[in-house]
Amino acid sequence: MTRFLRNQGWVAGLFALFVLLFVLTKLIQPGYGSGDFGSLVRAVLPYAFAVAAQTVVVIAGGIDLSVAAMMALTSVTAASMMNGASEEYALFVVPFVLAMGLVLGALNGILIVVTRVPDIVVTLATLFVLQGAALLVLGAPGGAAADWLKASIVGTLPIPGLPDNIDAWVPKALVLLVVCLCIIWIPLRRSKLGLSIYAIGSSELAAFRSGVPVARTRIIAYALSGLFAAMGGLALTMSTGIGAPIPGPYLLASVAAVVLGGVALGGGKGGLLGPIVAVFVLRLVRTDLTLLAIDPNVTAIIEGAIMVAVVMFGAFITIRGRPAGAMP
Amino acid sequence: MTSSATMPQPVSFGRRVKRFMADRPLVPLIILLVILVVILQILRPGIVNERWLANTVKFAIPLAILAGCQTMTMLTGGIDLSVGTVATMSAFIMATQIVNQDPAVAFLLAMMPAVLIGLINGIGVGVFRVHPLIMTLGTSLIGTGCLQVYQRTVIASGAKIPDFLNWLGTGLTYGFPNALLLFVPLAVLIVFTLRRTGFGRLLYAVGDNERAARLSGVRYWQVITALYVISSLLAGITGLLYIGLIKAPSLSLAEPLVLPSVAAAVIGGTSIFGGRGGYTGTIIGALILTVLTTLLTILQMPEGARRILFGLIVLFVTAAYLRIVEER
Amino acid sequence: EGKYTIGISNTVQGNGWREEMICAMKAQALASGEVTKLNIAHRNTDAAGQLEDIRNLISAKVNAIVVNPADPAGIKAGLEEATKAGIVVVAVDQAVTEPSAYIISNNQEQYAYLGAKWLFQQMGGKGEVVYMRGAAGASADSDRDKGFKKALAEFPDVKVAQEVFTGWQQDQGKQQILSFLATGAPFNGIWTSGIDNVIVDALVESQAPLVPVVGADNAGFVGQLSSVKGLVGAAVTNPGSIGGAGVTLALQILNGKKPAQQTVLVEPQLWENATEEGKAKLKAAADPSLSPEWPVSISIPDWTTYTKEQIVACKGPGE
Amino acid sequence: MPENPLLDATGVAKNYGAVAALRNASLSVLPGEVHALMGANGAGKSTLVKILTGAIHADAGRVLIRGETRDIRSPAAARRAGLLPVYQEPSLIPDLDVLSNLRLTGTPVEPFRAWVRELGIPDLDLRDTARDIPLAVLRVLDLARALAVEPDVLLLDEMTAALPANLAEKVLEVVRRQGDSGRSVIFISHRFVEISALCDRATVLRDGETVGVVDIVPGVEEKIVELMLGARIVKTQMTARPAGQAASTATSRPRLGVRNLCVGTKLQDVSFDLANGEVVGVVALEGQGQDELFAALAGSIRPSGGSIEVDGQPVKFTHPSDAIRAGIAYVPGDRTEALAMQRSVHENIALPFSAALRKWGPIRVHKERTVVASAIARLQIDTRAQGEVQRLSGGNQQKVTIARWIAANARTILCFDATRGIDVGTKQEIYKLLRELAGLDKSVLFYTSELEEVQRVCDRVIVIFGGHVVDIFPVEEADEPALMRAAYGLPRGVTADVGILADPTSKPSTPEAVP
Ligand SMILES: Nc1ncnc2c1ncn2[C@@H]1O[C@H](COP(=O)(O)OP(=O)(O)OP(=O)(O)O)[C@@H](O)[C@H]1O
Ligand SMILES: Nc1ncnc2c1ncn2[C@@H]1O[C@H](COP(=O)(O)OP(=O)(O)OP(=O)(O)O)[C@@H](O)[C@H]1O
Ligand SMILES: [Mg+2]
Ligand SMILES: [Mg+2]
Repeated sequence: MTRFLRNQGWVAGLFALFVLLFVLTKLIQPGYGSGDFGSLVRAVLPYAFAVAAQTVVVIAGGIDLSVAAMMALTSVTAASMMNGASEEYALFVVPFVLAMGLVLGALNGILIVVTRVPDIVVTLATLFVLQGAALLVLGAPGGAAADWLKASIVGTLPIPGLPDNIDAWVPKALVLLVVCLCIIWIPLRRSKLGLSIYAIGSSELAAFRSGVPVARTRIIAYALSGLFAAMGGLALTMSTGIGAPIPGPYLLASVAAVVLGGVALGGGKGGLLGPIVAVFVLRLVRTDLTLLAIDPNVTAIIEGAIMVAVVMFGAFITIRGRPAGAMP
Repeated sequence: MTSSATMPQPVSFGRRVKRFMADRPLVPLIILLVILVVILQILRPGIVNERWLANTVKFAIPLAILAGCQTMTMLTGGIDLSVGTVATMSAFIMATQIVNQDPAVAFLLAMMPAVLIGLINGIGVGVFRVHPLIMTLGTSLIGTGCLQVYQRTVIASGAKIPDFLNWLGTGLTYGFPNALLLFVPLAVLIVFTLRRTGFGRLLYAVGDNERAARLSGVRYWQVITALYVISSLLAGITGLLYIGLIKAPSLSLAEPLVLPSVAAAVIGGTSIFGGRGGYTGTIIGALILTVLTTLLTILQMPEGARRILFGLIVLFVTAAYLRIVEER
Repeated sequence: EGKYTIGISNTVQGNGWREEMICAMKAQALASGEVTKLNIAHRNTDAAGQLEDIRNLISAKVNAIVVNPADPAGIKAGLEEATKAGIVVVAVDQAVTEPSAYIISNNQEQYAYLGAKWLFQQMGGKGEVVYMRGAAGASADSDRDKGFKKALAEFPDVKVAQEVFTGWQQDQGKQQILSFLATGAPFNGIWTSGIDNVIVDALVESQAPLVPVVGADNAGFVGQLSSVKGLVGAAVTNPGSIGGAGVTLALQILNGKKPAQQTVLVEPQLWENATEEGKAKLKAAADPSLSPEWPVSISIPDWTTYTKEQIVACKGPGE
Repeated sequence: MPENPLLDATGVAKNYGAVAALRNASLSVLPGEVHALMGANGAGKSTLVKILTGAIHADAGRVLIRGETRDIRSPAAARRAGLLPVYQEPSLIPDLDVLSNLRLTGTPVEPFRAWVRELGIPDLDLRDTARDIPLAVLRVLDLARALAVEPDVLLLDEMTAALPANLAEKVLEVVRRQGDSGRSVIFISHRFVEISALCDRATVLRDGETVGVVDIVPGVEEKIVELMLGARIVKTQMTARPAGQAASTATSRPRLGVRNLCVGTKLQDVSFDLANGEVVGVVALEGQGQDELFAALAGSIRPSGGSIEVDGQPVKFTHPSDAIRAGIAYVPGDRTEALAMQRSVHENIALPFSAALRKWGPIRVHKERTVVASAIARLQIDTRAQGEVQRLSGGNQQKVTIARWIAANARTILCFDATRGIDVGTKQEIYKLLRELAGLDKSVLFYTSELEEVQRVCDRVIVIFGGHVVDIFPVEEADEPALMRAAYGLPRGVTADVGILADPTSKPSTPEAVP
């Protein structure tokens, strides 16, 4: 029970931090409004999907270094397929790219299971392979995206019955993010498969002995990671309108947000909400740094310090919160 | 109890070879290395000459030392992503301070950030229990920021590579790179530390089962703090060696070595989860990666294809190595 | 006194050229006396990250944004929003596709063409060239590739012996050239995309023949062109101080002085050490006091007004 | 045999590299039978269970279930075939709560709840995370989970080893009822009392080979021991400790003094002394505060009140190393807590030598090797798989945890259920060892869940109930019924039926049940 509270407490704390930062942002820039919030969400989008991709495998006790490369590959694939094609063609491109992510992710999992090479090495290798493939698809940034796709993350979603001034705070990008994550995560979390993913992350041996098909579960976890990464790739193409073969800074960011979000890197613990809130926090910190016009060289120092401080603080309260006499 | 270990049936030659290699995991790694070199020689006849060997060794040494940092931290279940930044910092500070300072003073100044970052890493990981990945990532961000601020203050004074480092980094004696004079004792020291000192034993024990180590009287924070300081010092020394080799101080000098250093340690058989591995394998791992880079450079292929090949070979090498070493 | 806030967005950090660009922007903003505050977003990221930065700058309500685009097309949406918000947008170093933005740029295609052409002439119009590119997939690299290919087409007897991507990283460039040297394959010239001084070092260290080398105007390489005996080479200017020019252009537009065209190209120059005249130029340009990664052309006539002390101090208004 | 066996395995073999864990094992279980699987540590019992339940694959051998050949490739397949194991190590997923663990294995919740209650844990919260649940309870939950799906064959690997007497008793009752209701149980235990109280037949393994199948009749124990140990025959019945020795220690200054020790709400106002040359037993039911007592004495947790004195000097332990420096070593009950599983036996034993900062330098290899080797010899650790401790059998792992402190020559050893899962032969050795240590003027605090051990090794017994010391016995009075009563918090001298082991009429073939 206390553990349950503690876990949710972490997410709640993060959320409080986000609200605090938001108030701070308002103080720095009184004009910060719904439009700016929309910008924030659009900036969050690729990071959020990268983090979701990382979260699934981390919970399953692994790590996926190929997330950013996978995003690059899916992004260039989408962009080059849509280049010069009709608007309707994009209707086919989107599912195709998602399926591609799923399959390539599953391939990651299969390689890990079959070769028995540590996941960190396998995904490091696939990082290079996917990057290479991205370069073969597009040698330089380019391609295009269907207009309706680009439009689908711009502006707000008019919700009938909601007053306009509240509606303005519901950007389409946020709706898209929530829908995409929930559609996969909520059923997963409730299913036995979801439990199995947590189980293999917590203790592979115990999971195996409990009858969990460990190999299959691991492959599925990586496939889901690939799917989320493909969503991230699409989000990149949607926001920039192009595909870029060089991966952005999403790998380290995803790992950082996963840890900030309360997911143990050993596996088996945490959820998706924490990391997503963590992404919002990190992006908002960046906004504030820009708004404050802080010396750019100092921003790196600040970002690093914040990351370390938050995790240190988390560790600190966990040590304090540990009930006395929990040993041996 | 009684000796029942003897297997009655005669063991086939294949199994004997396998057993032999499993007992000496270095042998298959070396064989893999030789295979790569042979492939190189076939693709470009004549390339494997004295000069090439010297160059390969020269470039493998900095990688191998950084991979030593990873090996030691990985034994405790950690990782040190700040080595790139630390190496860059000491290199840059050395190159800029040598202009106006006594070499000894410049050296001390150059090693200062290494000690500091190592200490912060160690305290963060050992006392506050921040995950090493986040901790070292954070300090490396902070370090990069500091370096940029520092860079601005010294930009007018220019930079110079001390002759000694030049000699150490690029010089040859009887065809052997001078860097070996630094590396061989260092490698022996690391191997000795891991195998034959109390500290080395504690690294394994802490990484394997921290609670068991604690019950045996080991103070975790002491071990971890010492470890990260040592790791940072090694990284600092690598930076000095590397600047002697590259001769161009830049703000991202050693960053590209970070991921390969992790890869070298893992290819060399060190477990990322702690408790298992050693340094000799890592050295071969670093050589393998260096030869592989050369191999791919001289292949006339599109960059994309080259990266794909690199990834596949890394995966294959590790998988083959595991197959050979793994008994059962 | 100053009346404007200028936002700056840059997506490569820890690279001498970009550092100089930022310092030029700061120095020019200070020297102009018209800028109250610079708002600089400067980090390693991609086009999507730059969009984020641009939108943050819009939120910060700056008067103008000077941007070194991560990708010309990828940030179109952000630039459009900025213009709509009444912000003057100036792209430096590389072009952008947003029509409302002003561009003041080094001509990357010309940069490569100029150097490659000179190199091929030095090689006598035939032979093998080592082609050391930048980062695979970067737009500046693909622009330069166009220029290089254009020159190559003019010299049908020149062959590419080896084409590699240095990733604009010194250590990779050095390792690659050393690997190539070890193969013993013949070559008659080296074209680099700015990773130049380590290449000369490698040639000297391994006692390989000193073939003509083309690089950028980085302080280190410019110094080598004068100091390394027997080295024939050329530095093509690619001034990082273009950032200062971008600030000047932005201020001109804010003050109502719009340029005739949306795009202002700064044409690269070539300084070679094969002729006496070129040697003199090099000597004048050389500046050993600069960090070897910094381009020596720290100012652009007509566009920048700061002094060397100012750019080296790297202080913006209000610092 | 009239009936057809439910489960019939023959010629099972399994090699781990050069180690032959099983060479030629066979096992045949009849319907409705409780069948004991016996053997010394490392004989291959656990390995056989793992093979039968698909957790590992045999190199050779044939398994028939109800006369049909079945190739059981995974635990899930074993489940479908009606074989359910409770392994030697808990197999609940540590980070999931109990409910999720049930869902994962498709175990019906209500029967599970009923079994848990029946097994003596009335107040389990299904939302508790497995990691937070004490080892003994976890074992019971494992069993309840297996029972809830009504398996044909239940395989219990040292199920009772980690359980305190009250829980063990419940388990035995339940197991016996399983047999009565026509289901079979394969029961692994090193405790003869349990075997004779429960089982119909026993298969004995030695060095990976089935060396005999015997019916359990009174007096068969000698035969089983003979089969188990082969050449290594040990006299099982050891006389109770000579009385009177304990009294002599009271005069000297106590080695360890505990004064009004409190730990949170778990341990209250505990005071006792431990003299040099004395072995003091601690007896308690599960969760009465004994864990906290040992952890506090070992420096693992900080007491919230009271004081600890060593050689008359008050001490404050902030870390186990403080206790170790004061010569107090702690052997935890859970060996996964004490061992670096991927490291060698040697390194595990030598670990304390390097712990202190001043011992971080070069290791004196030769000296160390002699010390470690003698500790290994002393505890008769089976070193065939010594490269990694995790490959040792459970009992041998347990021995390593003790050997470490014998090698380090600790003056006081806190043994928390140290003989759990150790075969009879070695157990005798350990009793002897502890007495020898006492003879060398060292002192031992000895918590045990096996009450009969108390009289064999201890000089005095402390009984803890509800966090208080409720009684301190001299050894002569500490027979099992008396201890059991005290452990339940009953005053001395009152007779009450406290379960299967104390009830001589429950089964005629339990000569050891009542001493
Ligand atoms: N993974 C492994 N690798 C190598 N050897 C192993 C492995 N697992 C078990 N063994 C060896 O197989 C033998 C039998 O082990 P097993 O666990 O079956 O014994 P056991 O009869 O259950 O003993 P205990 O009573 O001590 O639990 C032991 O010698 C052990 O060291
Ligand atoms: N490296 C080693 N190899 C073998 N045995 C060792 C080693 N280190 C310690 N021992 C043994 O472990 C025991 C405890 O040693 P330790 O030095 O920890 O004792 P101590 O309490 O510090 O004693 P002292 O007060 O004499 O220093 C001794 O019997 C010693 O011989
Ligand atoms: Mg066993
Ligand atoms: Mg001593």
